[in-house]
Amino acid sequence: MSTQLLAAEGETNPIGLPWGEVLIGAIGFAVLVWVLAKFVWPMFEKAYAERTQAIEGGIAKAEQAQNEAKAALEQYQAQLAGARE
Amino acid sequence: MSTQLLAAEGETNPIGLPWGEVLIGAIGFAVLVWVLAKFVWPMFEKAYAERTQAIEGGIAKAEQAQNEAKAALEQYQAQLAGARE
Amino acid sequence: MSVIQQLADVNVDIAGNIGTMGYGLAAIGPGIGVGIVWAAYINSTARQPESAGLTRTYAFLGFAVSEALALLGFVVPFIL
Amino acid sequence: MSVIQQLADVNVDIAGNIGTMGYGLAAIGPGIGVGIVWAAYINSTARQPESAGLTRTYAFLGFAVSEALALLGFVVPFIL
Amino acid sequence: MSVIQQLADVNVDIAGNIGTMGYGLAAIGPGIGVGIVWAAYINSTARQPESAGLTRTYAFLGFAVSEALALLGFVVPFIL
Amino acid sequence: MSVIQQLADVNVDIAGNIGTMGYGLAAIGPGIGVGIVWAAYINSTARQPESAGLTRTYAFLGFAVSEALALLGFVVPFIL
Amino acid sequence: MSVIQQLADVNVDIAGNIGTMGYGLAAIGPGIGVGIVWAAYINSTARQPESAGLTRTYAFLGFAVSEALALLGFVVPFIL
Amino acid sequence: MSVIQQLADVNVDIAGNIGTMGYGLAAIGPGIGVGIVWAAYINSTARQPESAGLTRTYAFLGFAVSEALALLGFVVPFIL
Amino acid sequence: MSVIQQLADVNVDIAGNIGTMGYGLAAIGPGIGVGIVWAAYINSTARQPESAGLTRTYAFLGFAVSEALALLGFVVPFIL
Amino acid sequence: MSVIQQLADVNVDIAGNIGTMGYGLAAIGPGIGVGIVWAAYINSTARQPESAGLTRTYAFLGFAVSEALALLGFVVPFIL
Amino acid sequence: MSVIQQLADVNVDIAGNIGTMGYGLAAIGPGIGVGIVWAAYINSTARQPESAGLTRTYAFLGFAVSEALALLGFVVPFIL
Amino acid sequence: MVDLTIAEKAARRSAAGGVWSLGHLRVCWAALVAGGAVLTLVGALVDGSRAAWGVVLGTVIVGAFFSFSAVVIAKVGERNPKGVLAAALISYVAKIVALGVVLVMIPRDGVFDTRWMAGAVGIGLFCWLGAHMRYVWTTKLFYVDPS
Amino acid sequence: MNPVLSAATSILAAEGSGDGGFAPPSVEHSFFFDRLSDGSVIASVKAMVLLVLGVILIIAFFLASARKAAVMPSKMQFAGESMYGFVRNGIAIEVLGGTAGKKWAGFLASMFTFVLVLNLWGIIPFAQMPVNGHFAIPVMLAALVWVVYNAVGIKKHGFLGYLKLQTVIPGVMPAMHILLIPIEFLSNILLRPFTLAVRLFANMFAGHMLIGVAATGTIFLLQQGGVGYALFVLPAAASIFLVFFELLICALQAYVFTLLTAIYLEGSLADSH
Repeated sequence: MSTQLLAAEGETNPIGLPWGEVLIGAIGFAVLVWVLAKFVWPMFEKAYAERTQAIEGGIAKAEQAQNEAKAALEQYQAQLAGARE
Repeated sequence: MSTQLLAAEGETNPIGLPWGEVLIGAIGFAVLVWVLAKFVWPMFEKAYAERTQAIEGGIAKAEQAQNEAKAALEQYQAQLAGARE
Repeated sequence: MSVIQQLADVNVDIAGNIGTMGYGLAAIGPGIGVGIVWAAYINSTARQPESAGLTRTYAFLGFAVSEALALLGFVVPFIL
Repeated sequence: MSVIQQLADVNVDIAGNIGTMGYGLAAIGPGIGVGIVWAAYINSTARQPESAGLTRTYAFLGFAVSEALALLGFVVPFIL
Repeated sequence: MSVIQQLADVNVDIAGNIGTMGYGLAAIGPGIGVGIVWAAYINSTARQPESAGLTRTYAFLGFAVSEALALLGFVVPFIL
Repeated sequence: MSVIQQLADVNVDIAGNIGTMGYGLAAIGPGIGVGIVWAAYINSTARQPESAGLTRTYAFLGFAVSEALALLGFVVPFIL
Repeated sequence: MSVIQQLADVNVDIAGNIGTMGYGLAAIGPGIGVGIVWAAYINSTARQPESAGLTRTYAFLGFAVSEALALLGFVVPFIL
Repeated sequence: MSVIQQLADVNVDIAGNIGTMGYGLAAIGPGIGVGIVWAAYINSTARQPESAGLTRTYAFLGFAVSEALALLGFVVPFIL
Repeated sequence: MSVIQQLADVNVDIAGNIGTMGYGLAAIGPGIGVGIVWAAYINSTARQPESAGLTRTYAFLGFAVSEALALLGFVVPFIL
Repeated sequence: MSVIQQLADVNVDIAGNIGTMGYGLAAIGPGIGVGIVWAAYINSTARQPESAGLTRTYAFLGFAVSEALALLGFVVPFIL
Repeated sequence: MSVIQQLADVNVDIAGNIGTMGYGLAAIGPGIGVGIVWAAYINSTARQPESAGLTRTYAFLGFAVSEALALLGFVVPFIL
Repeated sequence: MVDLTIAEKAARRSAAGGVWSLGHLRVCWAALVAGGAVLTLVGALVDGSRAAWGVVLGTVIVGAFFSFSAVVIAKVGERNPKGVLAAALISYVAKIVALGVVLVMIPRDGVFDTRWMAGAVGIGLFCWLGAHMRYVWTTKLFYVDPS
Repeated sequence: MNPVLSAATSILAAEGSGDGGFAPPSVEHSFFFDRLSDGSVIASVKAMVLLVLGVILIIAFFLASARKAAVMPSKMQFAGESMYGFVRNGIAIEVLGGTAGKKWAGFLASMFTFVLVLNLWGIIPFAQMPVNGHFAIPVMLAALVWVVYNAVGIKKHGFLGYLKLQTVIPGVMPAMHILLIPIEFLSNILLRPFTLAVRLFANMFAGHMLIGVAATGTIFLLQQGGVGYALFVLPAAASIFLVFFELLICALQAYVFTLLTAIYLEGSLADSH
């Protein structure tokens, strides 16, 4: 067993595997990539969209709250100014 | 790497410890830890902190503005009450 | 002294590798362990369907680490 | 020195391949494990019939991965 | 060099095929597994008699796949 | 070349057929499995006495298929 | 051609009958099975004392069919 | 006295290392133990999802120490 | 009388140390026992989180004394 | 008649003490038993913390007598 | 015809007494049995502390019967 | 009104045998003796007296094997229902050991033809279990003991 | 057998049909085919190349993702962040707690990515060798973990305090300590790094050998022809399934390694056993 294989090493490529093994490994990996692209990538995209949404939403909400508060403040100050007259 | 050499020697012990591999592995890991700790993780932490700042800080700012507005409202009402007397 | 009286009639014809028995033994535990893990997952999912997503990760984890022990028994004959 | 005194009466007649014992051992665990998985599925389906569809996938998955260990034991004698 | 000093008294009389032990081992797991499957079916039918029809398919399926492992052990000695 | 130096002191005295061990092993699993089946039947009958008639068929079936594995182990040595 | 180079130092001293081992193995499973059956009887009787008469009949049957396997192991060495 | 009558027909072809059986045996217990630990974690997480973080450390710890016994059996043949 | 007709073709190539099997056997029990202990700890912690501190000592204790048996089996080959 | 044609290539290299297997076997039962005892103690303490003092004595007692069986197996090879 | 070419390199070095394995096997059952008995006692005492006196008798009885079997295995090698 | 008579018979059986009825033993012994007699006759005709004695021994072994534990369990169960597990296990171990001794002691070429004995044990086993199963399957059983 | 197919399959196998018997890939074939001299310094050049390549790839990926870390993440940044966040929140902070968790998150995340990428080399075409299947790498990592968790413990509790923490189970009757202290020392100090290394190594090693056996089996059956054409589907399907299983194992072992590191660190930092 080992002599045969060792003799074979000499002729093989620097990656040390017969092309058959490389090919079968590549086919398996291609199937894996296809499945991941089909089922996992959309989940990643969704997660990304949700995350950006959440951040944007959070920032927007914070800004909105700030604006509202500012608007209220201005209104009151305006009223205050009006009342003082 | 020649076939004769391989054929000449016995098999490599799969649980042997080639010190060259240990060394290369250690150097590689050390470089990885150092580079990531120096250039990558702080950036992420900064991004996290900024994000928190942007959202929570924004909300805090909004709250502060709201408090100011409330204070102004109270002041206004107090003045109003005082004016009515 | 050299008294010999032998009436043998031997007919042995055995073959095989002890490594097969090694793998066989190594498959006993994981075979049962994997069964236990999936049984637990089936039971808990049936009872609390909303927990299926939470526990699925651990079902796969338990299955993989238990199965790995048997697959290890598959390669031991190669390195020994 | 050459003292021999032998009174053998051997009559051995054994045959077979150790690989059969390897498969036999490898079938113990999965045999039990598969039983456990299906028992869990039967029990949980009987209790929550509405969960049958949800857990069926996992029953078949658990059965397949446990059974695979025994089938591997079937192949091992050929490659060892 | 030829120093021999042997005082044997052998009397062996063994026969048989290792495949029988292989089958014997292969029958342990399924024997228990089949028992577990039917026990689960009996228990769940007794508790929810209306689920008997639903789970019967799976009881027979579980029994068949577990039993198959033993029957495979019956065939292995012939092809090995 | 003929270098022999042997100091044996053998005293073996074994008899029997490996098939007996095969049957012995094959009886372990069904012995337990049959016990599990009847235990389940006893338990479920005690809890739901009205289900006794419904499950009796399956108790006998489960017992028969589990027991069959042991009886097969009885036959294997003859055909191998 | 007659190249012999042997440096053995054997010292074996075994005795016994394989049939007794087969018998011993065949007694293990039913022994456990018998324990399971009667344990189930005691448990179910403790819970539903009024069902004792009904389940006792089945306990006796389960007990008998489980131990029959051991008895069968008793005769295997004689006919093999 | 020197009566010899021998009609042998031997054909043995066995190979392998006993260490493989050692690993196989060492993998039985951990295989089951790991399965039990993860089954317990799955069940308890499904029932009390809020306890998942608390018990995860112990699930991994229990898995690691049980698995360690099998991994030890992996290297024992090398150091013995 | 001296009729000999022998056509052997032996090719044995076995190696290894029985101590590995000793360790393997010694690891079965503790492997399962450790799993049971941690499973119990996980279950009880999930149900009564406030008892985690109280029972942790005993979880570690039970794990240690069970593991000790396997580690002893690791040492036995060296001192025997 | 004296036809001999033998092409042996034996290469056995086994070592070790059977006592290690004896200890290994003796450790299976106690390894599981100790685990069961402590699991029971952990469970019951978690449920009824006030009973911890009452049952602790019995937990240690059960652990001691179970462990003793394994330690006896440790001593047996020396005195046999 | 008389072609012999033998290159044996036997190096068996096994020591020990099979009686130790006998003890080891005998200790498996009681080791588990003792664990189960004490576990049951601990559980029932924790639940019904007032029943401790009643069940203690049964616990000790079960423990004694279980342990006795192991000690039998301890004695058998001496008298055999 | 067949059902009534069956019910009456069952009630009588339960009442007569006490709680621990061993009614199946009678049926099983009948089937066993019938099978054994036929096989003895066949053995005597085919292989002579050694075969016949072997069949008788085998039949006795089967009957004794099953009856022993059943009687022991019933006797223990009448006094202490919780002791049946111990009784079953102890009687099982006892008869297994006794059987092992018989297995080693029986001479292979004595008065008994061991192959016929083995066959008789196998066939007797099926007779006994078949009768027992039929008994369990056909007997009218009460959900609750009439007492 | 079809001559064209025969030629094709013999090129695929690159080792001739041999003597007809199936020769499974040896350890040499799978792991040590290009060792330097006797392999006592470097047992495989390819593994070292993959290791360095892996380190470069990780660094490049993370530098690219963190180069301009913005409040609104790009996809690249999101990928890097979620990987870091997974280790930081899911492992470090969950196991070690807030302050210690944030302190160790970087180290643990580096370890996770390092182990993961070196594992993944096993299923990537042309690489097809898990670097962690070389015992040296897991041993190096486990030794590092051992040094780190012991050093951290000794720094916090002092040498004797740390030994007491790791070996003494509180609340046990004193006589038991005669048995417990050696066992605890053995399992907490000596066996931990050992099992950490062997678990990772053995899993990757076995996975690679399995894939190799399935692939060579497929080729062998194709070369055999005849019934082999009917049977080759089985090992072919197995080798595709095994790629999925290996992805699971690769990720899992990286996770387990990192999580156990965190648990051991937590054990050293804890105030009581």
